[in-house]
Amino acid sequence: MPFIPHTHADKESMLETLGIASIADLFDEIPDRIKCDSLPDIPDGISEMAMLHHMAHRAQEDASGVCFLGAGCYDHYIPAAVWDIASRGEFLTAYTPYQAEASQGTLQLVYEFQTMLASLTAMDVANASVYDGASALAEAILMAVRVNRKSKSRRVLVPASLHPSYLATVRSIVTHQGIELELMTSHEGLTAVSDVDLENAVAVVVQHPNFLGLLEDVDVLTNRAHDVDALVIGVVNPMSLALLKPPGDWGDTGADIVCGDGQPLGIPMASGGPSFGFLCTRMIHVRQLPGRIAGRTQDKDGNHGFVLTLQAREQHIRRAKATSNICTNQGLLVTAATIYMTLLGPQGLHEIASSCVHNTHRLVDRLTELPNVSMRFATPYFHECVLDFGESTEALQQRMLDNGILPGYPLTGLIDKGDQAMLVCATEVRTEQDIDRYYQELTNG
Amino acid sequence: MPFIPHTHADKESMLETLGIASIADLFDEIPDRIKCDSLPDIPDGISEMAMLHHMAHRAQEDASGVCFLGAGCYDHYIPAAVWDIASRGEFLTAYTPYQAEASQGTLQLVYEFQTMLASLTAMDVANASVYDGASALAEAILMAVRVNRKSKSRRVLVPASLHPSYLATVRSIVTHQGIELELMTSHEGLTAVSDVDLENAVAVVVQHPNFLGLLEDVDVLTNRAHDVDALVIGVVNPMSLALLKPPGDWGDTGADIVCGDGQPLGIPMASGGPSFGFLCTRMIHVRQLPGRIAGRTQDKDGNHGFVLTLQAREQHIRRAKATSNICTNQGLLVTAATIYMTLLGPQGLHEIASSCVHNTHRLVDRLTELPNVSMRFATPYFHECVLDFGESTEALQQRMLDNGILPGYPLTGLIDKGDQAMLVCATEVRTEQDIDRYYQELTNG
Amino acid sequence: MVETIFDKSRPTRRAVAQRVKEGFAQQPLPEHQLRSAPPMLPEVSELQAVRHFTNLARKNFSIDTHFYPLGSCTMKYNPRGVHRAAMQEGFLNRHPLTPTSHSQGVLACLFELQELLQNVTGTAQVCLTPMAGAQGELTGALMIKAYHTDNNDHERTEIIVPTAAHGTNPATASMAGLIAKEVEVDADGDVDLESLKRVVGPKTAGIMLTNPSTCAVFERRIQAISDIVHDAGGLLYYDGANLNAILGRARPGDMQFDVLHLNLHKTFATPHGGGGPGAGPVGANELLAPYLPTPMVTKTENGYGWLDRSVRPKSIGRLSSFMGNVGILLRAYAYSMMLGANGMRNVSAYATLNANYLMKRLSNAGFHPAYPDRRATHEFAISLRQEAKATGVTAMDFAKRLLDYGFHAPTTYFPLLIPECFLIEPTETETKEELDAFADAMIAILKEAQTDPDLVKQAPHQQPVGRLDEVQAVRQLDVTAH
Amino acid sequence: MVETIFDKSRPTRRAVAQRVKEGFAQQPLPEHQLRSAPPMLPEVSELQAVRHFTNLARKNFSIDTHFYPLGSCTMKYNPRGVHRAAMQEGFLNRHPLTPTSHSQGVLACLFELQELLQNVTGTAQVCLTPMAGAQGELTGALMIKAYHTDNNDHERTEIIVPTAAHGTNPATASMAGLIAKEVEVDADGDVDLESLKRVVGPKTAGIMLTNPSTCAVFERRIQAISDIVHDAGGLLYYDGANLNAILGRARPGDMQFDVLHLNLHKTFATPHGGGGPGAGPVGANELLAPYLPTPMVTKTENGYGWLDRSVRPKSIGRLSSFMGNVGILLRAYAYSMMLGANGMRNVSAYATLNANYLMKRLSNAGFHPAYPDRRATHEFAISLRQEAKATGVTAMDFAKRLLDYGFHAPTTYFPLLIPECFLIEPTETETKEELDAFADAMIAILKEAQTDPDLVKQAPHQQPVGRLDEVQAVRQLDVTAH
Ligand SMILES: Cc1ncc(COP(=O)(O)O)c(C=O)c1O
Ligand SMILES: Cc1ncc(COP(=O)(O)O)c(C=O)c1O
Repeated sequence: MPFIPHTHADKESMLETLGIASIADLFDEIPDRIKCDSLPDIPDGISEMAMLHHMAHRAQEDASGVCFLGAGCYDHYIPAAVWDIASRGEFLTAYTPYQAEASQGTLQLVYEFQTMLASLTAMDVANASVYDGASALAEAILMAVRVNRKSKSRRVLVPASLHPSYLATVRSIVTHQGIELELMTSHEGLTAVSDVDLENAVAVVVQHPNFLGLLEDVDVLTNRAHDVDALVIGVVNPMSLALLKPPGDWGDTGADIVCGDGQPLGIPMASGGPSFGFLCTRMIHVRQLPGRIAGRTQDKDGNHGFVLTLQAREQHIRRAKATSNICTNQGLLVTAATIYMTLLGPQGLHEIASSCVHNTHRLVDRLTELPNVSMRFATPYFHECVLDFGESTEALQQRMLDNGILPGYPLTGLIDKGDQAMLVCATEVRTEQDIDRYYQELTNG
Repeated sequence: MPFIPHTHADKESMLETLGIASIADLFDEIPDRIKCDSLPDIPDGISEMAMLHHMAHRAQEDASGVCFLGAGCYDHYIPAAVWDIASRGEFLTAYTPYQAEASQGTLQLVYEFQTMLASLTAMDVANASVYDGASALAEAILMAVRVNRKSKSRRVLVPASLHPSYLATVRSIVTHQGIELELMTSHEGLTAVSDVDLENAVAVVVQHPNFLGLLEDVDVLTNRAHDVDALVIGVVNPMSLALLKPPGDWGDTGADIVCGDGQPLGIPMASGGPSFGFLCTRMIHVRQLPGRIAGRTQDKDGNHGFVLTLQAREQHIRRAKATSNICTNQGLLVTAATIYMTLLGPQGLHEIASSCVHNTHRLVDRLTELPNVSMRFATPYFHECVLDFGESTEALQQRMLDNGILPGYPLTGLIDKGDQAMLVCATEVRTEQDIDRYYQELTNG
Repeated sequence: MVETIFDKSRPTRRAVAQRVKEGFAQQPLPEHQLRSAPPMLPEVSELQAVRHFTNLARKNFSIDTHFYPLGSCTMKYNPRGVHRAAMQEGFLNRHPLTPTSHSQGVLACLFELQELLQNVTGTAQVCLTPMAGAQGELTGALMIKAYHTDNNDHERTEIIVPTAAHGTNPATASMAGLIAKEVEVDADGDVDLESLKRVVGPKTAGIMLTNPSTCAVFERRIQAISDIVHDAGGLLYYDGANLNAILGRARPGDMQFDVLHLNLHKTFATPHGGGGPGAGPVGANELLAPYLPTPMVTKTENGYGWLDRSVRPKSIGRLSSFMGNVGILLRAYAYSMMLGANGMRNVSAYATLNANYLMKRLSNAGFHPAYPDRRATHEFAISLRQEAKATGVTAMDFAKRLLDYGFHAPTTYFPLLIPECFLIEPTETETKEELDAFADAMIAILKEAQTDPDLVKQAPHQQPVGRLDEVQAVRQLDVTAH
Repeated sequence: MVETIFDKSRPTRRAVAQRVKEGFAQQPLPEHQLRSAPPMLPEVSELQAVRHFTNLARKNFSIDTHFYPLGSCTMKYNPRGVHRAAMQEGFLNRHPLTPTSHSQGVLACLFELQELLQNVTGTAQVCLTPMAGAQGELTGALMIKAYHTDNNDHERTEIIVPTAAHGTNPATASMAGLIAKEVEVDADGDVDLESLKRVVGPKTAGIMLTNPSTCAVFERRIQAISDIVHDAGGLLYYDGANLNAILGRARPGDMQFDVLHLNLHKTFATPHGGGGPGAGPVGANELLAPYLPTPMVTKTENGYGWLDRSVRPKSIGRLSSFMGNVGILLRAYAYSMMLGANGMRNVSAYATLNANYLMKRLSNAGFHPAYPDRRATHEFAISLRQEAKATGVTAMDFAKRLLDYGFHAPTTYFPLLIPECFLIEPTETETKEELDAFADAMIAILKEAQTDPDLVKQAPHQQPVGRLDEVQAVRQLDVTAH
């Protein structure tokens, strides 16, 4: 009985206290007809040793090589202290801090996290996480519609250059509340501001850098949206904000809601999850912000302490009228991200972001030395870039993979002539030798 | 300045408090002649990321294959919880518990460790560790000579079948106190009791199982030594004690001092160190036991608590007359071993030991199916066995290595016709497939 | 005084070993896109960071440190081996968009987990992507909606939830664009069938239930409920939060549920992480399986691969950026390998034994189970209403005082219909001694409530802070340090 | 009440997932060799084990949780990256007897560490095997002895140690079969040269010194000492415990020391582990290098390899089962890579700045440095004799009260010659704010000593236990739970 501490004597004495003969008696309220008395297709249990042996084998199968993939998940270096501390039992095996006095560790950490995210995005307030970047955008759109009382419309404008999985997720979730999503067209990879019909939009989504790595004209987009009383939802990579103008400063008055995926902040790629989504906003909208929020308060002796606050927004109080159904969030990842941001600080984060920008530009410069390789778009990009390889990338990708390089994300079906293009990314962990290897493997082809 | 928190402002304000212009002034008592102002042959510092990149590369070079090596260091499975908990900052970064009230974690753990080791060896008391098995034996011999007031002799008998590194270490250390080491001859790998001239011996060392994996006749050896008032020092593998008669029960009255290496108890092989040495003895000898000892006592309210006790034996009090010069010991490994023993319990340890015995016997049975492979010694062995391969093992070893198998420890120079023999070991982590692979690689040769 | 990490921050201080030294003198980004002032992140040394967060950790109760009988949350032991399994480099370094040819290891695990969960729940297909119970619920609600839409049954806009339901159930209904209709629970904790018959009708899209229910009793008339709802054209959704009670003993699929989610972070022992992450896989019978979200994992002769919308046209679509919380799924898979079939059946056996034993000890001591004539399931509710009336000491006060005794409090004031409620879930991984100690503490606190009620009402006394003022926290909102 | 793990033990209980399931029905061992009763190890569940030891950990002060200014121990930050580096599977799974052909990774690290330590100490060769400072000392003493023996100089049986020396120095002398001769320290903390001249002679094997000394001042007349001892035919041993003070600024080799050890767990930031492990590599000049222990690492055109006794015939031999504490050596290597040359020089710079600053703050507040006219080095001593006289509050009381203020106490009552001594070593990794807070606590305690001495004498008040009775611990020896 793995993980069950009962000795035979324990069991007998407990049954005696209960006045029953066997544990089976405890299930006597379950109608016999729906009882099952075995799980024939499930094998016997194995030891931790055997399990880890098996899992080590599985993990080794996936050791795939030098990563030039980005597209929403990034191969950043994570300082050793981050997960050493996040894996402490007290963080790992606590739950939502319902009993504040016994959860000051988690609560203070969340409060500090909120402060960091608010500062990074230049917003007033952040929540304690939602599931991931895609679902964060869905929540942001639902929130925008609740918040924007000026608009009776449910028309939300979304850029064509939005991460395709985000778009798909948003579609699955928000359309059920009668929200209409409308794609804004792109020119040269950028949202074509002049084409956009903003009339009647309740909110406008801006992803920056966009899915193709390009820098949008966030100031113009923000101002134009605000001109017609549409809310601006910024979708950002938090790492980019070490360098780029934060959404709170976009245009004349800044974005209204900011969301994104926290993975670049100390979260392993790990097949894409668990990561966490973040949501920030202005103080005036805080009561429409979904998710947990930690607040600072006092005990009876005037000592500072932290609690979950504004719980009246949440499902366990407000039920059908709650801002969201979210309950379990991504707390452990928030813990890691908070430690990560603390270890890096403003300067460290700035250097990493700069290094990513530098490395990707270096990679692009190098690869475009080759006659058939070119940049697809001419505008400034952050740490991802669409390269045109002048031929179908399918064989090329497989060849590189077999030589231990993940060459980038094929854009087949996502952009015009996407089958010839890949989105490439070189983070701070990529070395000059890695870039060389990419170049060499490409020329070897 | 890695790991140094001082800002420029901090430094300036501290210098101001000190009334000096620069940090260099603080070194003005060092004669200029012996100052050095650079370390020209040492490169510049690198980031944690770069360091780990480098170290990962180095570690990968050493991933050497399926291990059938034993010879004093064993490839046991270590439950994940062991090092997860031992690596907690409070265990990892505390030091010797000089301030008992702020070190109850370490102290209680050591007390529990002592209890476990005493019970495992059937002795009264254990210390909180010495460096490793070899140095533990040296300390045990020095202790025996101090303890055995009946004998004026300094002659200590050591079996020929003792681990060769233990013998070498003991030689380096104990002979400087005028102790004479004398080898007892072996017959068929076992200490030849009848050959031994015990007259005038102050102590007799018994390793069991001995270096060749064989079970000595511990009862007879113990009784014969005690007959002439020599002390018996048992050198044991703690894992074996889950199955084998503990030294405290050897012969009519048991061994007097027991030592060994704790590596089998949850310590990674890690190139042989850090591990820890343990030392156990009878209560009457406790004041001659070197090393830290934790004891239970009370605070003023009668609450139980733990302290370092019998400190008057130690170098920081007794100085030149101390029982040993040991100060820093192997505390962290003791922490791991204590958690390991707790997770396994008596039954778990018994199963692991049995599994090792079983697997090695299985391996031996399998390999000796081959016409040129045979057991060198006919007597019972524990989880290591000397196999004769009927040819020089040099090429064989290299071939196996290149195919990912560490086939055993070559006994060249250590026993008669040692160049044809290897000491093999199959612990609980070796599977039937591993044994098969060994067999196959051997026949492929 | 509590210092935040920002109080420890000093301009230009930093953890130098984390500096990335790369030449990037030239800045290829346009000036107007750049940030003008750096973000106000803490500026501390590495030791300061390590010490700060280590000491924060030490202020938490957790499974690893305390008995944590938080009802409905299944705070069982989270095996360290499972954490190790998922934290291997091969898994951690895998980019989610790595082609399947180089992802067979993780795909094999996910595929086998899908199959295992199908077996355990008695469903036809399982999709692993939902990232927590609530997202699983949303998935289910959307699938029900999609099914009705597919059948041109556009009037089915209502979903039935018991009054005792978890808050996520009605919240999910709203999120899915459905209207939550409440149904009463009777004095024994079962759904009131008359009440159900009243709300059911042509607008009924379905019903959301957990069984055992949030009243912590087994819904005995599940067959009748199923018949009533199905006969009305509605579908049955199973909220898997309480699966720990019946794991391997009764399968939701066999109870006629059409679609369900599991809470892997509960039943499958993945760590709760101070709030998450979780994983809420959804399973469905043949009827609803085509609507499951994407991606799912498939096995073909060429190995494992993804199933996306192109081959699952009826799918409600994607719910996450990539593939949900894969790391949590791997943990659940590893855990289930160690349990095996018998281990799973023992989970429900001993979770139930522990809950019934503790309920018995408390009722022997004079406490009042909410449903005294019912078996406890893996958890049970008691009502402290009489104690509160007699002494003025509320369930909240009891909860706070328990902390001083070294126990995390049970879930309080849920389900809402039980006054001064404690929902107590000991889980199968706790010893009899721990249960006894908890019962003894409850008895001791009851005595304190009678003799020195203020002691309890002012609790906790031995925590890093005294009882915190939640009203002030809302009134004087302070949610960032700057 | 404090419960030991044995109190939690119940017969037949176990952590089932750790069960090794292998068929071993038949028992090939002879009956009379078998144990008759199982050892009394704890029988607990995995959760009980995890919870017990997690909670034990929480009762410790440590660098990761508290300022820990334990003089002579260099309790600096232990980088987590370094721990990670050494805990990689490739290193952990390497069997020590793996042939060199398959060990080039670890051998390269060790070889480079040897070279680095030679550079840092100004020695000709370094051997890495000694497993702590004390074993390094023994190594050095044995090498000195071997050298004299080699020169047929058999009368040199005495080794000189200052009265202020660490206890390991005289204890080492005895272990090496030498007689420790004490030499006085003068009022300024320097070795008294007249006293030295008196003890030195034809029996002198050598002298053991650390510089800075255990009085926490730099031995200014090191040249004179060297001359006196060398002229008498003796050799100089350097105890590297205090290298943090002069790292990269003055090399023991340049001070004419013939042989020395380093404490990697101090200067090179490897974790102290609640008592160990350490590593005490020994370096020697050309004269003594041949006597270094085995094994050492060499580099040839065929790669890295071991040097054993066959090629180092004068070696004093082996000191450990394998190669000493390799895991600690790897940590020191990794740490030194991150520091680089400048980082090392900054270690001594800021360790010294911190100590001098804190000494200044304390002396400004009226405390009494043991050597008020001297610079502090990386640490400094104060004497609380006057405070004790005036208030009855001893150094021990101060130490215990500091715990309540959240600081680990400094080293107390060492060196012995300084009455009511605190040896305070802040290390370079602590902030100015932390030093200020410590000084403030000292000042506050002094005030308490004056106004409410009992408060201090009864301290600590906020630890898991009150002040423990060490006398009882010796009188009623209780060293095992059974
Ligand atoms: C009965 C019930 N349903 C649903 C949920 C929601 O699950 P999650 O928190 O994973 O979103 C919970 C969580 O506590 C629950 O107890
Ligand atoms: C001055 C001095 N010498 C030697 C030692 C002994 O070192 P170790 O504890 O590593 O054996 C110490 C340890 O504290 C010391 O401070």
